[in-house]
Amino acid sequence: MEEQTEHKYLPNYLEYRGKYKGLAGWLTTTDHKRIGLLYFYSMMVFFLAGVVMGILMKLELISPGEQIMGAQVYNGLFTLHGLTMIFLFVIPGVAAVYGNFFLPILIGAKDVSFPRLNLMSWYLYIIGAIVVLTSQFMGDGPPDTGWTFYAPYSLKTQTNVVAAVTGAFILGFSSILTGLNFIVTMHRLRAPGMGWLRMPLFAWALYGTGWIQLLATPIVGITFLMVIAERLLGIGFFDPAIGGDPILYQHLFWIYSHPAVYIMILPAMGAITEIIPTFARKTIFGYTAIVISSMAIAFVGYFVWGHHMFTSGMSSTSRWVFSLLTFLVAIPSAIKVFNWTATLYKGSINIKTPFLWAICFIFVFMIGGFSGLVLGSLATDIHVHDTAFVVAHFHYIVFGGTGFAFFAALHYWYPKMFAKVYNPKIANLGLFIFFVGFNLLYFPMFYLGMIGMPRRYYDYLPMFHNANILSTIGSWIMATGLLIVIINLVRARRGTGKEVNDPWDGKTLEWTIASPPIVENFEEIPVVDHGPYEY
Amino acid sequence: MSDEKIHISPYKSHIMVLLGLIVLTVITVLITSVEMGPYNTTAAMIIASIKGAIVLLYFMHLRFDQKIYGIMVAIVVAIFAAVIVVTFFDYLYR
Amino acid sequence: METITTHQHADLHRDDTAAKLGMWLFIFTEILLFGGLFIVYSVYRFKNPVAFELAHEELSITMGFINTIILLVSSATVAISITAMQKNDRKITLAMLGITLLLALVFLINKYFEWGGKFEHGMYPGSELMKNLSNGDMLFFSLYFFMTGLHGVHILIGMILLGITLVKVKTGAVNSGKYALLENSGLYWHLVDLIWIFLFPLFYLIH
Amino acid sequence: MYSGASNFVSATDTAFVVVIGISVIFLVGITLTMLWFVYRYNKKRNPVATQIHGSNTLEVVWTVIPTILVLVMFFYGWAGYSPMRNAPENAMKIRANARMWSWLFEYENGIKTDTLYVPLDKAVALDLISLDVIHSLYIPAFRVKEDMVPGKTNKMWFIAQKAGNYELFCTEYCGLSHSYMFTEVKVLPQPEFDVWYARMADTTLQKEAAKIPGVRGRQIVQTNGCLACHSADGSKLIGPTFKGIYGHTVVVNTDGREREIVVDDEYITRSIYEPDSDVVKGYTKGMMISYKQQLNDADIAEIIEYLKTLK
Ligand code: HEA
Ligand code: HEA
Ligand code: HEC
Ligand code: CUA
Ligand SMILES: [Cu+2]
Repeated sequence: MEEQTEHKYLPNYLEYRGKYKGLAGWLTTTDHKRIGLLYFYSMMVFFLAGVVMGILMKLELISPGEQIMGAQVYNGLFTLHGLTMIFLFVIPGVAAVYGNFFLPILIGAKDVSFPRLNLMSWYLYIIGAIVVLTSQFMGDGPPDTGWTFYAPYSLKTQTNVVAAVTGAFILGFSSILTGLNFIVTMHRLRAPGMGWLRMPLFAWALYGTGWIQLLATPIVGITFLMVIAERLLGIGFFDPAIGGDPILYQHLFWIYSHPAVYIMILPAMGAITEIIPTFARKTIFGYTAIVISSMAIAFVGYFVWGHHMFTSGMSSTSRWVFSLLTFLVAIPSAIKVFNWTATLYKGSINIKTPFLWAICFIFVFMIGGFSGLVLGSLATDIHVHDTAFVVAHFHYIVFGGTGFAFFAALHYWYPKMFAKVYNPKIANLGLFIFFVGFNLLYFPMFYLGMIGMPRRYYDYLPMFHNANILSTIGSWIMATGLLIVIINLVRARRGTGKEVNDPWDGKTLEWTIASPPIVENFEEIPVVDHGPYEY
Repeated sequence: MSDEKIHISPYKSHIMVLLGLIVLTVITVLITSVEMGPYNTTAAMIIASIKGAIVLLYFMHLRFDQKIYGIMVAIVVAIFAAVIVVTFFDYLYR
Repeated sequence: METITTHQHADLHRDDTAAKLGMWLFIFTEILLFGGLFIVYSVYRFKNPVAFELAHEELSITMGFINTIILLVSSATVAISITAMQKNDRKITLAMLGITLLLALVFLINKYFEWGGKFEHGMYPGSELMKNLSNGDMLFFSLYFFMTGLHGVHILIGMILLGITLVKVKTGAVNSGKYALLENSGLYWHLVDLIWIFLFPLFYLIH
Repeated sequence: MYSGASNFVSATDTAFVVVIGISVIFLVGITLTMLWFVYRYNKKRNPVATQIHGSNTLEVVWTVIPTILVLVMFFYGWAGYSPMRNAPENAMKIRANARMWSWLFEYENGIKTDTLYVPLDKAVALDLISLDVIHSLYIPAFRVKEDMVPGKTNKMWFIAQKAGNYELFCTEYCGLSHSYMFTEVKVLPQPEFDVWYARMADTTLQKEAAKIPGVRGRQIVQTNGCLACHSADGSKLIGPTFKGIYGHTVVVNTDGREREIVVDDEYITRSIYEPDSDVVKGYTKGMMISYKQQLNDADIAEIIEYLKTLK
């Protein structure tokens, strides 16, 4: 389908007709940009569904006692919310949408190395999602284990755990194949002259991410297979009644799921690293340091999984080893924050919506990261483990980090992707409301955790009431903000096109080509003779 | 198109490698049938690792390919080994 | 590494090095897939050393040994088939691939009898006998069935890959100028062998 | 903060102060710097950017300083935590049993309660035992928490330093009523505790109670956490209500077949020893675990007496 058209006029990727037209054309496309958009649209659907579940949970928690649902529904809801947000939104997240769309462009390639495999990854993603969703309607009811599927509860509960776990397994494969594809692409398809140290930092982030996807995901895959075998065939691995060790399940789960949090955040950091120099009109501060820190996060992040298990009954030795390693993995994140800040120094800052999102990202990411330090420290984690504090931490860093970066990137690359311009005033207003709501929603949870409110609580004691009210109100404010942001973008998409090849005066390769990009991106493969951010 | 220069291993070398692997297999079986306490497992694993290395280097061609593949394999094996070690910080000291 | 930076090819559809790199990366994934099981194995063996040692006596070393040899030979035949292809000797390539497939089949048949023997004794996942085993034995056999089963699945996948390759060699779609598929299926097959090299001592040769 | 309710509070809260303190300084510092840069180097104020590619000195500085700081944080965290691992020899031992969704504390003299009573200023060591899935025992005021893993006995200890009542939560998600798996710790001064301890151990009292039909049974049902799933007032919880249960006809599922059965002594005994053999229609199998280990025939006889009173 990618045969080079002979005509002078090169159709852009949106209007290009391959073998099929319309929807079929999209569903059979191997164009990395279209695949990026396929991910984008499907992901937005799941994200909004997850968001509505979040809102419903907050509504339930507005005061003690039953408000709008029973305990079983609530338990099913946070499980599905966690599964959706983690496996369907933030793990593919920035990498699958913007990585697919921009990685080949950023390194001066026509596509990824394996375009058909790329499409297959998307199909696996959709199939996985469907399987996860069927768990809601088939069998004995929605799974109610939490997204962590801890044994032995996940082996005992009557609910439809198998479907959910199978879905997650398939999603894992989708993620592995995407990572594999990106790594090979970066090894093979960099434009002439683009040495490794001339790659844009977003690409580097994806490179680190790819390796984590490749080396961590199979561990959780096999763990899920064992859970399935145990439930269906009765061959025992984790059930203590037959000598299994539930803590081993936790090890295996977190061997993946901790690195997975870096799968979520690394591409997000990469996107921010693209945005900051563009709007500071200045080359990035400490390119090499950022490259090294990306790889260091990927590497050290592999060995800190035990910090989720400080109270599980692990040996004391493991506990302090994991605590120490956890603190070490914070350093590369710190390096990035410092380099971003330093990039602003003596810049010529052009305050635009993507830049504002990036600044907000850094702020909430820091709060999330610092609360991570509280969790990494042994004595304090003992107190706040499995409380609302943890919930606040990961919403700050997952939603605040990856989520904010997702929207930052969307506002940054929107003109390139669609050749449309959104209304910046409304966008900024939406961001402002979103930001206020976000903090009002999650900050009280830090307090709740400190005074001892456990997580996954459908009901709570009156002593936790006040902060919960604040938090619920925050969720409404935030919903308003997000609604404004989304409506603004949808309206822009519907609006008329503009000639916006380089609206921000960016320096990376995507700004040298047309908006929307033509089918194979470049009329002629560029030859690169300088670093990525030469202003 | 592959842009690497092609190294063709002669048939004979494959046969030699195979013989070597078979001999090592026989040795493992023999060794594990003598009583050596905990060293049995160690010996078996060392031999298995040697066999694995041979397969990687010759059958899987690492020895003749670009270095990058070898480096990657080494890193992957090292990470995996480290994961086992770190896991055992728990089980050894419980 | 700078040497491989400038190889953007006009023809996007044919990049054998990329295909090979991709296969290697996939192999890493597979290694870690089994790696997870090796972690489980080592932990449970560490916790139940005696039970594991006794339970392994239920398994036949001879069977395991034969299967090991079969896989080693089949690995060699695949390697030879690649050499033959490089030397443009299609006959030997085809013969060697055929032998490999045959050996793979023998491996599976062997496995079938091995498992079948266990099943006959009432020893299969979820059976009454298995439920009544002591904890350590139970874990040993759960792992045995799961790991060899998963390995068996990989044998099947490998056979499919080699089968496709064989057909393509026959039709000439895979030839001495273009044999990435053969190389990559070969790599995959070696992986299957590699894993067995570790499974064999861990299940059959515990002492 | 620093309430001093247990011997671990001060070290833990110190760790909080250290980690959060350093964090807030950095958070405020970096945020202000960022805002200042955005203001000072705005396009309007600074139309032309100065290109700076980086500085190795700075990179080293901001690698080394945070490294030192996190090591400090690590140290405080570890220092606050490590005493939690070693209970003194002379600590009072209590077995803490958790099951879906209730607690049972067993003392050395055989007392069983669903509320944790501990003496003031005395080391208490808990053996944490779970009968079904993972639970976690959490006393926020004491800054202690440890999971209760089936098949493995975890340990916890503390010295309560202030008399009073404190919340005790289950913090590991354990199914439907996880959020109701809540009880209290009552810290009593030693003399009061001793009185309680002796009174509870006094079997004559229990015998006394046993004279009134159902009273002893009610105690058993309460301490064994049956009421987490079975109501006494007719409302439907996870299990069927106990109200009017005795003599009543129920539809049960036995090995896949439905049949009607009258609730009598034998059926109740079976329901308690092998809950999965007859599963009441409309309820899920596997929820209730067998109480063979915890209850004997005499206990069940008392329970039946109690159930008879619930008309
Ligand atoms: C995007 C995902 C993401 C990211 C990036 C992180 C990052 C970090 N996380 Fe988080 N975490 C989660 C997602 C994430 N986490 C999730 C989803 C859970 C809950 C899972 C569940 O149970 O359901 C969790 C849970 C979790 C726990 C377990 C809590 C518990 O259950 O008891 C811990 C414990 O150590 C932890 C620690 C950390 C640390 C130390 C970092 C560090 O990487 C943070 C580093 C960043 C900074 C430190 C800020 C920037 C630095 C500076 C501004 C410079 C100054 C710095 C210093 C002076 C050091 N996290
Ligand atoms: C990317 C990850 C992500 C994101 C974005 C979110 C988003 C939200 N989460 Fe999150 N959450 C998780 C990941 C995430 N969550 C995970 C992993 C868990 C753990 C699960 C587990 O324990 O297993 C969790 C658990 C969790 C809990 C804890 C459950 C418990 O422990 O008892 C709660 C409680 O309030 C919650 C709330 C919310 C809310 C209100 C949002 C909302 O997004 C808030 C913002 C709301 C909006 C922005 C609304 C926008 C509005 C519209 C688009 C219009 C349509 C809306 C309406 C018509 C109402 N989540
Ligand atoms: C975890 C929740 C749970 C706990 C705790 C629990 N049960 Fe049950 N119980 C159930 C459920 C669910 C059923 C219905 C399904 C079944 O029959 O197994 C049930 C059924 C029963 C029945 C049969 C009821 C009928 O209507 O036929 C009896 C009697 C009973 N339980 C007694 C007890 C006693 C006594 C205890 C405490 C020692 C107890 N249960 C603790 C969940 C529980
Ligand atoms: Cu018990 Cu939660
Ligand atoms: Cu983590």
